[in-house]
Parts: sequence; C-alpha cells; structure tokens
Amino acid sequence: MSQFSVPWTTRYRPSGSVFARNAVVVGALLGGGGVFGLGVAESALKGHPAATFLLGIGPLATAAALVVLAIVIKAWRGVESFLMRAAFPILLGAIAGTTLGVFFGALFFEWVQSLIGHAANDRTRFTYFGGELLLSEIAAALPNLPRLVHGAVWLFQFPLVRDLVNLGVIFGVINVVPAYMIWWERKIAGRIQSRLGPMRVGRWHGWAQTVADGVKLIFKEDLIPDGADKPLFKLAAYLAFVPVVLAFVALPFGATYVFREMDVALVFILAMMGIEVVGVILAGWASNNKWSVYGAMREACQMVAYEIPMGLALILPVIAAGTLNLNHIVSAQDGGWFNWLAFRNPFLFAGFACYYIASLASCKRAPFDLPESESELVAGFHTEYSGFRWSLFFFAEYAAMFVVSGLAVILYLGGWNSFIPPHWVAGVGEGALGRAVEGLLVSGPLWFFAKVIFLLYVQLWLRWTLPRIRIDQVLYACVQVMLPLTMLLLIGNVLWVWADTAWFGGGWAGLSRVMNWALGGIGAMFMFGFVAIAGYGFYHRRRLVGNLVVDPLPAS
Amino acid sequence: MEPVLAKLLAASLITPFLTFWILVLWGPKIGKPRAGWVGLIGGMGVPLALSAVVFVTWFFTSPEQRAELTAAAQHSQVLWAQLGRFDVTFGVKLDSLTVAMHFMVCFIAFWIFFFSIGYMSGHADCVHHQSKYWRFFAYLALFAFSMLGLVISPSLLFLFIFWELVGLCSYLLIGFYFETDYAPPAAMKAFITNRVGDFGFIIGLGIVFTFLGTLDLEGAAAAFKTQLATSTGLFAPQVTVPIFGWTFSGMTLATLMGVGLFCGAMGKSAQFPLHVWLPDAMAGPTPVSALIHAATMVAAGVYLVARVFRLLTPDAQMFIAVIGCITLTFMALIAIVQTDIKKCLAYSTLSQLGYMIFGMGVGAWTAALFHLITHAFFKAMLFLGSGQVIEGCHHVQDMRRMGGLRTKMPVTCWTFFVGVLAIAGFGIPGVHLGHWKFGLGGFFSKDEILAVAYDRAYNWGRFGAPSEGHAEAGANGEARPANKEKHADGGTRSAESAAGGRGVRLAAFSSGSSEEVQHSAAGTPAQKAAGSEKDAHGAEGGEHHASEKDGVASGIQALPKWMFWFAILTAYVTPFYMFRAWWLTFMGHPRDHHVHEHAHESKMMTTPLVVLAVGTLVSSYFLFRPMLSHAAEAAADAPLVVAVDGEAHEPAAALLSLDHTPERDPHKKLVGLVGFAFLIGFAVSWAIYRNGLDVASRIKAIPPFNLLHTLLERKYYFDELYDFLWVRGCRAVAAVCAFIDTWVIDLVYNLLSGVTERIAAFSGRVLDAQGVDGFVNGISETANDLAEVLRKPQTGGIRKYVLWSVGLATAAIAALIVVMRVNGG
Amino acid sequence: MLTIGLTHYLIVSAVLFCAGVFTMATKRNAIGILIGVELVLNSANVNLVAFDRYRAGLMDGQIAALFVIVLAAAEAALAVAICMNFYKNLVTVDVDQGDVLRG
Amino acid sequence: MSLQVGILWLCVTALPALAHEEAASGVGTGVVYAVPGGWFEAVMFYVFAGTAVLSAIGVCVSRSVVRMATWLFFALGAISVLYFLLAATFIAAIQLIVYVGGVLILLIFGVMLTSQSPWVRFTPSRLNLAVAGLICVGLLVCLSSILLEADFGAPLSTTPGVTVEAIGRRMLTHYLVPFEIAGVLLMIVMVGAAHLARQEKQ
Repeated sequence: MSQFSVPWTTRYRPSGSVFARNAVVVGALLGGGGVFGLGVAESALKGHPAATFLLGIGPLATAAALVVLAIVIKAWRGVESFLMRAAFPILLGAIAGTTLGVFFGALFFEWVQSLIGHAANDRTRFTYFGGELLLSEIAAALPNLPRLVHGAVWLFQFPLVRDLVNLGVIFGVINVVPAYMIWWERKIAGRIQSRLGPMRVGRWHGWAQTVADGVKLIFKEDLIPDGADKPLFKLAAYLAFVPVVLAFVALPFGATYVFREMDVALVFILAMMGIEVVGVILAGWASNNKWSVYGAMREACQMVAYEIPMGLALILPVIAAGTLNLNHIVSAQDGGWFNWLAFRNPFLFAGFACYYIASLASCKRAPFDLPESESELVAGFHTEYSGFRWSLFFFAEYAAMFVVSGLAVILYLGGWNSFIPPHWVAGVGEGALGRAVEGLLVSGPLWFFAKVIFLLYVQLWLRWTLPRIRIDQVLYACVQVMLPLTMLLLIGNVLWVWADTAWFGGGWAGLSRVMNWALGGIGAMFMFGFVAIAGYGFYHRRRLVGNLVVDPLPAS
Repeated sequence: MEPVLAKLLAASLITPFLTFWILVLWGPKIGKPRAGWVGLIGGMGVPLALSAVVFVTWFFTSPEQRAELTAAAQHSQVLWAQLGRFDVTFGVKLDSLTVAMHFMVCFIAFWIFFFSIGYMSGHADCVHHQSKYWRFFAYLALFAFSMLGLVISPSLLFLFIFWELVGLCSYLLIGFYFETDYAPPAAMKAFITNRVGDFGFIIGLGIVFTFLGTLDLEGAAAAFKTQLATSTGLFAPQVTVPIFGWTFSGMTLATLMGVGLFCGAMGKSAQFPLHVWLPDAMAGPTPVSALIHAATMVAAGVYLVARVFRLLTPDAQMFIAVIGCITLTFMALIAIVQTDIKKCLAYSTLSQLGYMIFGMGVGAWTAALFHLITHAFFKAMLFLGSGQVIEGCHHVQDMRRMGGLRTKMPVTCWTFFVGVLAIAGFGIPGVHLGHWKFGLGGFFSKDEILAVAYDRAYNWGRFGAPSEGHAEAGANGEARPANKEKHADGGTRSAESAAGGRGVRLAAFSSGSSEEVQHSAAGTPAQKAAGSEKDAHGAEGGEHHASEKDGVASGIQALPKWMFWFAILTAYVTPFYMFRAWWLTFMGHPRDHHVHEHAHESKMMTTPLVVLAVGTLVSSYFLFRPMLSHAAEAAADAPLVVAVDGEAHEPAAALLSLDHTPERDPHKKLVGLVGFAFLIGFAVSWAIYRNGLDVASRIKAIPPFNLLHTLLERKYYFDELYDFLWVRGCRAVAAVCAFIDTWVIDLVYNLLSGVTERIAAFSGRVLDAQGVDGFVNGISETANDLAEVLRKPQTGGIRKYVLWSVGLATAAIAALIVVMRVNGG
Repeated sequence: MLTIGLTHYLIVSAVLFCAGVFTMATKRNAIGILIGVELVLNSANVNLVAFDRYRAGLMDGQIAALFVIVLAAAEAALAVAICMNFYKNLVTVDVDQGDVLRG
Repeated sequence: MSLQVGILWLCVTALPALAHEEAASGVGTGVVYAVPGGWFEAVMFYVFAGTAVLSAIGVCVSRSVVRMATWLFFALGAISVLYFLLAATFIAAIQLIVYVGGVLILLIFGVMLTSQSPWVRFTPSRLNLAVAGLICVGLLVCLSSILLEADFGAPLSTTPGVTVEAIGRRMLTHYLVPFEIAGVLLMIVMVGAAHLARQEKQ
C-alpha cells in the first residue's frame, strides 16, 4: 500500500506509519466506546438511575451528535484532515459493527421470541398487535434490569416492531451491498486489466468512490425524453427495483434471521426475479428509443428462456432435501461440507453449475449482459435514464446478484452452515464463551454472507474475463444445451434420491457415500486451490501491477 | 434379504433403459466398436449379474421361503395412480417362473449381444455416410429393457405395455436395414400382423378389466375363481355382452376372454394363422433373429398363456391346443423345402413354438415352459451359428451354395450339430440314472409334452365325479399301489380318487419331511401366507383342493387323437429337416468354391456358440426344470382347467401328475413311438442329402412330390391367400360396390331422372312458369330478405359477440331477479 | 365490514369480471382483448380460491385455480401466436379488420 | 419524490404479502398481527382489493396497449396478494410466477412483435363504449345484488392449513388424469404456438 503515492493527500501527510495510526484510531474507538458502553450497562443493571438515564437518552444524544457533526462538516476545512485520517478506520469500524450487529441482533430477537413463547404457555393471546406481555411480567422475568430496558424489550415483543426493524435491515443490505460491490467490481476489473481501479476517493484504494458517485447521481439532472411515455418511464425504474427488495423478504440469512419464513419462499423468490424483467421491458419501451427497445426485447427473450433451466435446477435440491422450506433445506445440509447438497450426488453437482450459469443470465451479468451491451446498444434499456433513476437499475442488478447467489448458497452450498463438521470443533472451549465460539464456527449468518460474497466474486470475475456472446448463442445455449441438460439432471437426480431413500441398503448406500465423498473431495480441492491461488496472487501482488504510478490530478 | 430379490429384478431394468438413452443421444460419438461394448455391459451385463444373483439365491431357497417372498413381493406393490375405482399399481412378480425366465433371457441375450459386437462390426452399415452400428445396440438395449420388464410385470397392464414395447423393438430391428427394399415391408408385416393379434388381446384385457375388476394377475385369477364359485360377475346369469352384434355370457364370455388373451400370444408367438410374419422377420440382422425371433420375444406368447392359464376355460384351452397343433405340424413341413438357412430355422422356430402352445393347450404347463427354455438355448445357438455362417460366407444364405464348411468353421459346425441334436430330441430312451435320464434338453421337454398329450388323448376321462372321488379317498384310505416316485413318503395324504382305474393321479405332496405334509398340502402360497392358524385344517383344505381339481379334470374333454398323432409326425419331421440343414451347410463337398474359399469364423462369434452349446448340454435340465416344477404352483389352482406335470420328478405342488405305473407310463409308450425318431429322421435325411442335392431334386420331379414340393415351397399359399382374401378381397368388395353403384343405383337414378325430366318439362312449361314461380320467387325473396336481416349479427366482430352474449346473460339474470322479487323468493 | 368474508371477495371478483368483459368489448387491439380475457380468468380464480377458503376447505378450489392458471398460460401463448399470425396476414392488430368470414 | 413513492409501495406490498404464514419454527415467530379476522387482514384486503379494482378499471380506460398491460400487471399482483390473504400461499406464488412473470411478459412480447400496435390507437365508437358500459354496469349491479343478498352460511371456523405438500399429493393422486392431460395440453400448445408464430420461409 505504501508504495503508491497518492499526490492529493500529500498535503496532509501525517507522521508515523499508516498501520500504527489506523490501529490507534480503531483501538481508541472500540476501546473507548466499549468501556463506556459496558460501564453504563453495568450501572444500569445495578439500577443506577443516572446510567439508566444515559441509556435512555442515548438516541437523543446520538441525534444531537449527528447535528453537531453536520455543523462540523460545514466547517469542512477544519476537520478535513481529521476525516482524512479517520475515514478508513470508520470503514473498518462500520464493517465490524455491522457484523456484530447482525450477530447480536439475531440473538436478541431469538431471546425476545423465547420470552414470548414462555409467556404464551399459560396466557391466552389477544389479537390486536399480538402482544401479551405486561411490563410487570417482563420485570418479573428480568428483575435486575432498569425500567427502560424493560420498556425496550416490551416494545420488541410486537411483531410489527420487529418487522419494521427487519425491513430496515433489508434496506440497509440493499443499499450497502451494491455500493460496495460496485467499488469492488471496479477494483477487480482494474486488477484483471492490470490497472488500479479507483484509487483516490476515501484515500484507501478509493473505497468511498461509489458513495461519491451516489451523491453525484442524486444531484444529477433527471432527464426524461420528449417522446417518452412519462408515467411508465418513471414507473419502470421502480418496477425493476421493488421486486428484488421483495425477494429479500423471503431470503433467509440465518436459521431465525429471515424477514418472513414462507413455505413457498423458493417459488416466491423465483417469481420476484421473473417480475424484475417487467420493469426492464417497460423501461425499454417507455424510452421511445430503438436501442432501448432492442435491449428490452433481448432481456425478455433471455429471461423467459433462462427461467426454465433455472427453475429446473432449483428443483433438484428441493427434491434431494424433500422440502420446499428453505430453512429445512439448509438444516438438511448441516454437519460438514460434504453434506452440502452440491456434493450429494453427481446430478446435483452438475445442477449447481447449471443453476449458476442460468442465474448469471437472469441477472443480465456477463457473458449474458446483452440487454445493456454498451458496444452495440449504447446502454440498452437504460440508455435514456440518468441520475437516481439510472442508479435504481444498478441497485436492482446488484441486489439481484446477491439474491441469486444467496439462493445458490442456501440450496447447494449449505446455507449458513460452515464447512466444518461439528465434531471437529466439539469442545473447543469451556463455558459460555467456548460454546459461543463453537457455535460461530459451526454455523451462523456470517458464514452465509461469506459464501455469498465468494459467489459474488465469481460473478465479477467471470464478467471481466469472458466476452459477451451473441443473442442467438444465448438462446441456443439455453434451449438446446441447458434445457435438455437440466431435464436429464432432474430425472437422474430423482432416480438417485429414490435409490437413496427407498432402495437397497448396503451396496447402494456404500456407492452413494463413496460418490458423496468423491464430490466433497473435489469441492474441497477446489476451495483449497482457490485459496492457494489467491494467496499466491497476494504474495506476488507487486509483480501483478508492475510499476504503475498514480498520476497527479490536473487540478492539484 | 426379503425385499432385495424383487428390487434386484426391478433394478435390472434400469441400466438397459439408461443404455438405450446413452446410445440414442451419444451413440455416434461413442463410435463403432465401443457402442457395442456399452450396449453389452449396460444393456445386458449388469442385468445378467443381478439376475444371476437372484437366480442362485432363489435356487437355494426353500419352497416355504419362496412362497413368503412371492407373497411379500405381491403385497409390496406401489400405488401409482388411482383412476376412479381402479388402482394402478406396479411392482415385481417374484416367483419361480419369473426368476427362471429372467435368468434365461439375461443369459441368452448377453451372449447374443456379445455375438452381435462381432457380427455387426463386419458390416458396411453406413447409410448416408452415417454408421447405424450404435443404433442397433440402442434398439437391443431397449429390447432388453422391454423384455425384462415384460417378464417381471405383475399385472396385465404392465405386461401389455412392455408387450407393445417389445413389438416396437421387433419392428425396429426387422427394419434395421431400412435402406434395402425387403426389410421395410417385412417390418410392416410383422407389426401389422401383431396388431391383429393385439386387437384380440385388448378385447381380452377389456373383458378381464370389466368383469374381474383388476388387471393384476393374482387378483384377476382370484376374482375369476370366486366369481365362478359364486356365479357372480363374469359368470352371473344375467350378464350378457354384445360384441360384434352377438351376445355372450357366462362360460362363453370367459372362453372369449381366454381366446382374446390368447390372440395376443398368437400374434407374438406367430401361431397359425398369424404366423406369416415370422419367416419374413428374418430380414433383420441374424443376432436379432436369434434373440427376438427365436429365443425370447416370440416365446413371450407362451409366457403370456402360462400367466393367464388360470383364466382359461376348457374351450379356450382346446382352441389353444388346436392352433398349436396346426402350427407345429404344418410349419415343420414347410421347413423341409427351405433352402435359405435362416428361413429353415425360422420355420423350425414356428414349429417349436407350436409345440409350446400345443403343450399349453393340453395342459402340460411345466413341459411347455421347459420346452420354451430349452428351445431358447438351442435355437439361439442355431441362429448364431447360422449368423456365423452367413457372416463367414459374405452374406450368402442359400444352403445350396454352401456345403463342406466344417473344415473352415469347425466350432460352428459342431456347436450347430449339438443344436441339431437337441432340437431333434436326441436322447437315449429308457436309460436313466436315478431320475436323471440321458439326453439333451429338447428330448425331455418334447417328450414331456407328448406324454401329457398322450395322456389327454388316451387315458383321459377314467376318473369319477368329484364327490365320488372325495368320498372314496376318505373311505378306502388304503395305500394306493406303491409309487415309484420319491414323494411316496407323504403320499398317503393325497386325495386319490378312483385309485385303481385312472391314469391321472393327484400329487398334493410335500417336498420335504412328513411333518410338513399338512402345511404344504394346503396348496397355494396364498394359503400358506395366510398364517399358521389354518394349519390345523390344512389337510382338509388340501383334500378339498385336490378333489376340486379332480372335478375340474373330469369336466375337461379328452384330446382328439389326431392332434396327438400330428405331434408325433412332427417329431419325425423335425430331425429330418434339421439334419438336412446341417448336412447341406457343413458336410459333403463344397458346392460353391467361391463361397467356400472365403469362409472363416471369428473368436468373437464362436465364444457365444460354445457357451450356449454347453448351456444346452448342461444347464437347462438341472437348473430350470426343478424351478419350473416349483413355478407350477402358479397354475395349480386354475378353477376350470388343469395343469398336468408330465414328469413329476420334482414334486410340483398340487399339480395333476401322470401316472407312472408300469402299465400306463406314457413315457414308456413314447419310447416306442418316437424314441428313435431322431435316428430315423437323421438316417432318411442322410440318405437323401448325402451327396448334395441330386437325390432331392430327383425326388422332387416325381409327380406326387412335385405338387407337394410346390405347395410347401409356396407355404401353403398363405401369402397368396391373404393377398387374395384381404387385399383382393377388399378390391373385390369395392368392385362389387362400384358395380352396384353403376348398374343399380345409377340406373334407378337415371330412370327416375328421365321420368322427372319429362314431368318437369311438362310442369315447367305449364305449372311452374305460371303459378309456382310467383309463389317460389316470393318465398325466395322472403328468405333472401330474412337472410339479409339475420346475417347482420354475423359481423365477424368478436367484440360484438362478447357484448351480445354478456348482454343477454345480464338480461337473463336481471329477469331472474325481477321474477324472484315478484314471487317473493 | 371489518370481518372479511366470502362476499367481499366475490364482489371484487364480480368487479374484475365486469372490467374484463368491458375490456373485451371495447378494445379493438387484439392484445387488448387478450388482456380482458386474462382479467376474466383471474376473477374466476378469485372465486374458486375464495370458495375454497370459506366454504369447502378441501383445496379442490385451489387445484382448480391451478389448472385455470395453467390453461390460461397455454391460452395466452397460443393467443399471442394467433395475434402475430393475424398481424402477419392483415398487417394490423385491429380485430375489426378481421371480419373476412362475416355474414 | 418518486423514490418515496416507490418505497411506500414497497412497504405496503411487502408487509401483507406474507400475512398468512403459519408460525414456522417454535413459538412466537408467527405474524400475530395478521391473524385471520383481524384488523390487519381487513386493512390489507381493502388496500389490495382496491388496487385490483382500480387497476382493472385502469385496464378499461387506458388506450395504449402497453399501459393496459401495466395496469394488468398491478391487478394481477394485487390479486396474488388477495390469495395470500386467502391462505392460498402456493396459488399466490404460482400466480406471481406464471401470470405476472410469464403471461404478462408474453403479452408485452406480443405487443412489441406486432410492431405497429404500440403506437397505433384504435378508438372504439362512442356508441360501443356506451353500450358496453351499460351492459357491464348492469351485470355488476345484478351480480352484486345477488351476492349481497345471498346467504353463504357460516364460514369455516379455522383457516385450512393447505400446504404445498398436500396440494402436491392431491394433484398426483386424485387429480392425476387432469394433471397429465394438462401436461399434454401444454406440450400441444407449445408446438402449436411455435408453429403458428414461426417465420415463413420465402
């Protein structure tokens, strides 16, 4: 990192090594905040009124702090240098905070629900709002906590409140994921093309580039062509965006960490991915631009065609697990990576590849990015869009990538189960902490995110290494290759599962187990190889970029 | 272990099916020699392995366990669909017959597949520069799938489905050389002829389904029995069914059902008069002839009859016997004059199939099936031998151009000879070692059929009515004359009726020690499975059962004697023509040096020959006969017909068995009649064909023989007859119709028209022009105006149609509401 | 009014039906008519599912609705194909032009 | 501004779309504010029935085919939410995937392939409109008067727990023949549509 000189930051060149500075700031933030928070919490536990008061006014104080921060930002020049130093630690802190928030949030919700469950055993429910606990009852259950905590817990027993919070989380994911994925994609594209990608905004490898772009897009002029069908033109962007958000509603991140657990979640998500295309088609048509219409038509063709192999490939793990419920499908895959459905039998192994290819086509990613192929159709269906409308399409696209990758992970790659068989880490530690570590190693939403991020990386990787194919080739590949292939896989998988469940005991089970281990071995080898290559690349990263220099900005 | 056997049988269907698809999808890429190996391993190798496991296990399983396994397989059928009151189930029929047939099919097919790899490699089989090699093996694999499926089907529905599939495979394989001008018509002929038979089959199935209420074999048999006993369903007095304008009821309907089911067998097993397709089917590649048109598929008809044996009536059985008898005799005669080696074998096959059907017809259930299996071995071998000859001689099939090939292809020659001996019934009569006699498979099986036929013809009808028999068995209780057979240990329990006088005795004996007598005397596996509480009444049950069968046997008429003598005649003809074929092909001097010089044989093809020759010599009697004896339980409780065990070496449970007392042992009688027929046939044949064809052509010129020769050579003019009957017949009917049309209808018509014309001329001038025209024109103009009005709504505008229909519906609803309001509803 | 019953759904279904019929009757564009047909089919489906929920509860209504959806999909595919053929032959999608077989 | 509209629509759609999920695992996870017969169901019903009805009227009144298809899209989506409210989760999902995802795209496809049609507007005559409107309103009045007076008896006391598994079992046993026939029909339609729509070779 230090070998690159980023000229426009030289004015504020700080003293000391970068690492040490970052470490100090992160440590200070985490340590200070942690000590303060823990202290307050402990005093509140003891019933200290001041601490309770502090905890109570916490939100208000935060709001006030934000106002102060805004004022401070107005006085930009003064704090610029501080922000320049603190930006990266803030990023790291945000990531860590989000991670912990996800984890503890899930725990908290589970706890609240179990509380309600205990109470529900001997109480009749009353319907409006669905809550039934009285504050006094919660106090009885948690005698040592201050009133305000009781109040907070009381509030969270209402599903509506939990739903709203969860909705907020979904929006967070949808906003944060695309922002960082776009940055990440540009970095990866740069590396693949032997350049650096964004290097300036936010100082560390241009991490704030997308945020800056977003700000720019919000202030951009909102253009609507004269001949366009204006209502539809406006509507189209939302029609492309909203279904993807709805898909998140049914997508579980963890065993209890799902907005709505539906027994038709799979079909629902597939439907949402199918509906997304309506927005694209309308956008193409409403633009009154022939390139846009071409893009829309291509999207329609492609989507209608690839939904079929995609759906067929999604049915394979459903058959193998014997349920449509995503939660049950994941719990059928616990106990180590060789229990993941992708490694159960050869048909599922191939089915995973088929699904992944079809999912690329369904989110218009390269090599299937014909609807927006910029070299032929200017920008395809969103040629005429600008500003925030334009960015909605990209939010939708990246969120859709997340959804299809998440589905792949849930259905084929074990969901939120880690690759570690539980007995490997059984008894890692003593006591509650030990068990927590053990639990973290075995499963959890973080594993889910890790796997999804890996699949997202593969999507980006493919995009920048494969050329785009022609529309006839796209359809040929679907109708004459993918479709029969997935049908055969379906039949084969059915027979295999049938044999597994209803057929011979000894011999067949042995064969099935051997095949399972062989495929699991292939998967493990693939992952090890991938890590090895990544490590090799990281170790030789200087050779990768050569002697590139970041040129000074003209203005500086 | 229990469920595994049935599942292994079912599993044997998987790989042929997969192989079929693999070859269909990627056949051209797999390439020429490899596709064959894929077909061999996937199509037959795996099933053979599975089948061998089942067969060996079954062979060493005790009868009680077998019965349990059969019942378990029967009960573990899977419900596939419910169509109204009809449950479609599938499962596996697991009994001795299935196991034996399955193993036989797998074993023979495996070696024929093996042979085919060599046989088909030698061909230039390209059509439009594309090799058809893979296609052949794909068809073979599909055939394997269908045939094995047919064998293990527990219900007539699935049997029919696989039945049609094997028909399709046969069609595809006969027409394999579709670029030639002879193969496609042959394939069409086979297919269409089979459809004629299947039409009858469907009628039979329809009756089974309608009256017996199920297509499951066991269920149908049980329903048949119950309905007969209680005079309900099929035998209910008021049931009449009109078919083709006739009405049927009761026993006639049951006979019709049996005959209908047999019609299917007639088509598939090429029985007279549907035999015409089988000789033409030789247009297919020779391995196909060996596998499908000699060893397995054509035998499916016999298998079907065996399976529906319990549904037959005496009349239907007599019909079967007559058809079998006609086929076996007349087809054997044709074989004498055939010069094409494959055609000769084809007619021989027809004749032997006739034997089997005849055996079924006379009630020799085990014997017919045993003949099926022995015949499958040696006929497959003979065909493969002929295939080797044809391949070696570069597709010369005419025996007149062969001769002296033994030096060039010794293995083929001698294995072929083993086949000739087997089909000729080679055996040394009267010599036996314990129960094991000395001879080849064909000897035993044919001997057994003939023995039963003899008994039916000469020793039948000498036992009393069922009640009498029952009483006597209870009353006299004295041991009947010591039985030579080994089941004397438990024999006193049998309901021996009319002990002194009759030639047929009951063999309701146990197979094991005497304490099991009561148990196995209970007879059917179903009863055994019913539980131990019935054991106490087992003896009564057995006697009742036995006397019941006695009664059944007494109700069946004796066999006409000419049928027996026809079969005997054929036993002499068969060695004659088979020896002729062998001699003309392999012995003597080469008649065509061109052919002779090029003749060769290859390892790939002789290996199956040797294996099958050994199989013919060894396996069939020791392996299959006991198993078939056990299988006979499946036919034992037929309510209207009886199955007779011709040998009774193995105690076939509850079958009627021949009497082997010295004074009426039919086998002894047959020793004199046909025991040395093969020697005589060989001798006559050798005398005539010793020096090639000269003697034969001289005999052919003598007046009575020349006519006979022509008759046989033209196959009794059957093709011409069918041509005359159906093709010309249709044309003749058409011509008659045309004649009637021209000379009767037209005449009348013209006459009337002439008269009318005159009248019209008169009336037109006088009446019409003056009075009528005004009236008519008025009407037409009115109609025209009306049409102008009426066509208005026919605007072609669908929107208006929508409006009209919805508007009228609305009006109707509104009117309804108003009316109801007014009525206070 | 607060408790939703069968009648509520049936009224919605009736409105949808009438709207569909109106669409069929007034649109001259072939695809527009198709859209009307889809509305009508959907109103029928609402009926089926609502009766199943409130009256039968044996999921026969739901299965019937499934079949209707399947048939509607088939109908739409075929109808669009017919529209395209219509367009190929008459170079318009105005159904009023398609009155070659009028009386 | 338009972003807010989108988010509003999203919230309104996202919450009820799931109103009838049974409590999946353990206790307390059920969406208890959306119990059958509750106020939330009523609110959701009125919102989405209103959406469906208004969209259907939108289909009636719009001139452009693409607009009509868009209105139809909203109507179908709202109907699918009604299915959710009717505890027919599977039908709702299928409605979304087949109707909204499939049929609608097909329609728009058809619109665009008949290349003139999106831009050409055929206006019906006023008489036609009047007659059609009269008939349809009349029909609606008749139907509603019947429906409002009809006595359907007591509704089922419990929500029928119709799971996908139950539907599947019934479909493949009791309704096997219609199911197979529908499969054959779909194949015939596929071939037929491909045949009808194919390009004629010159």
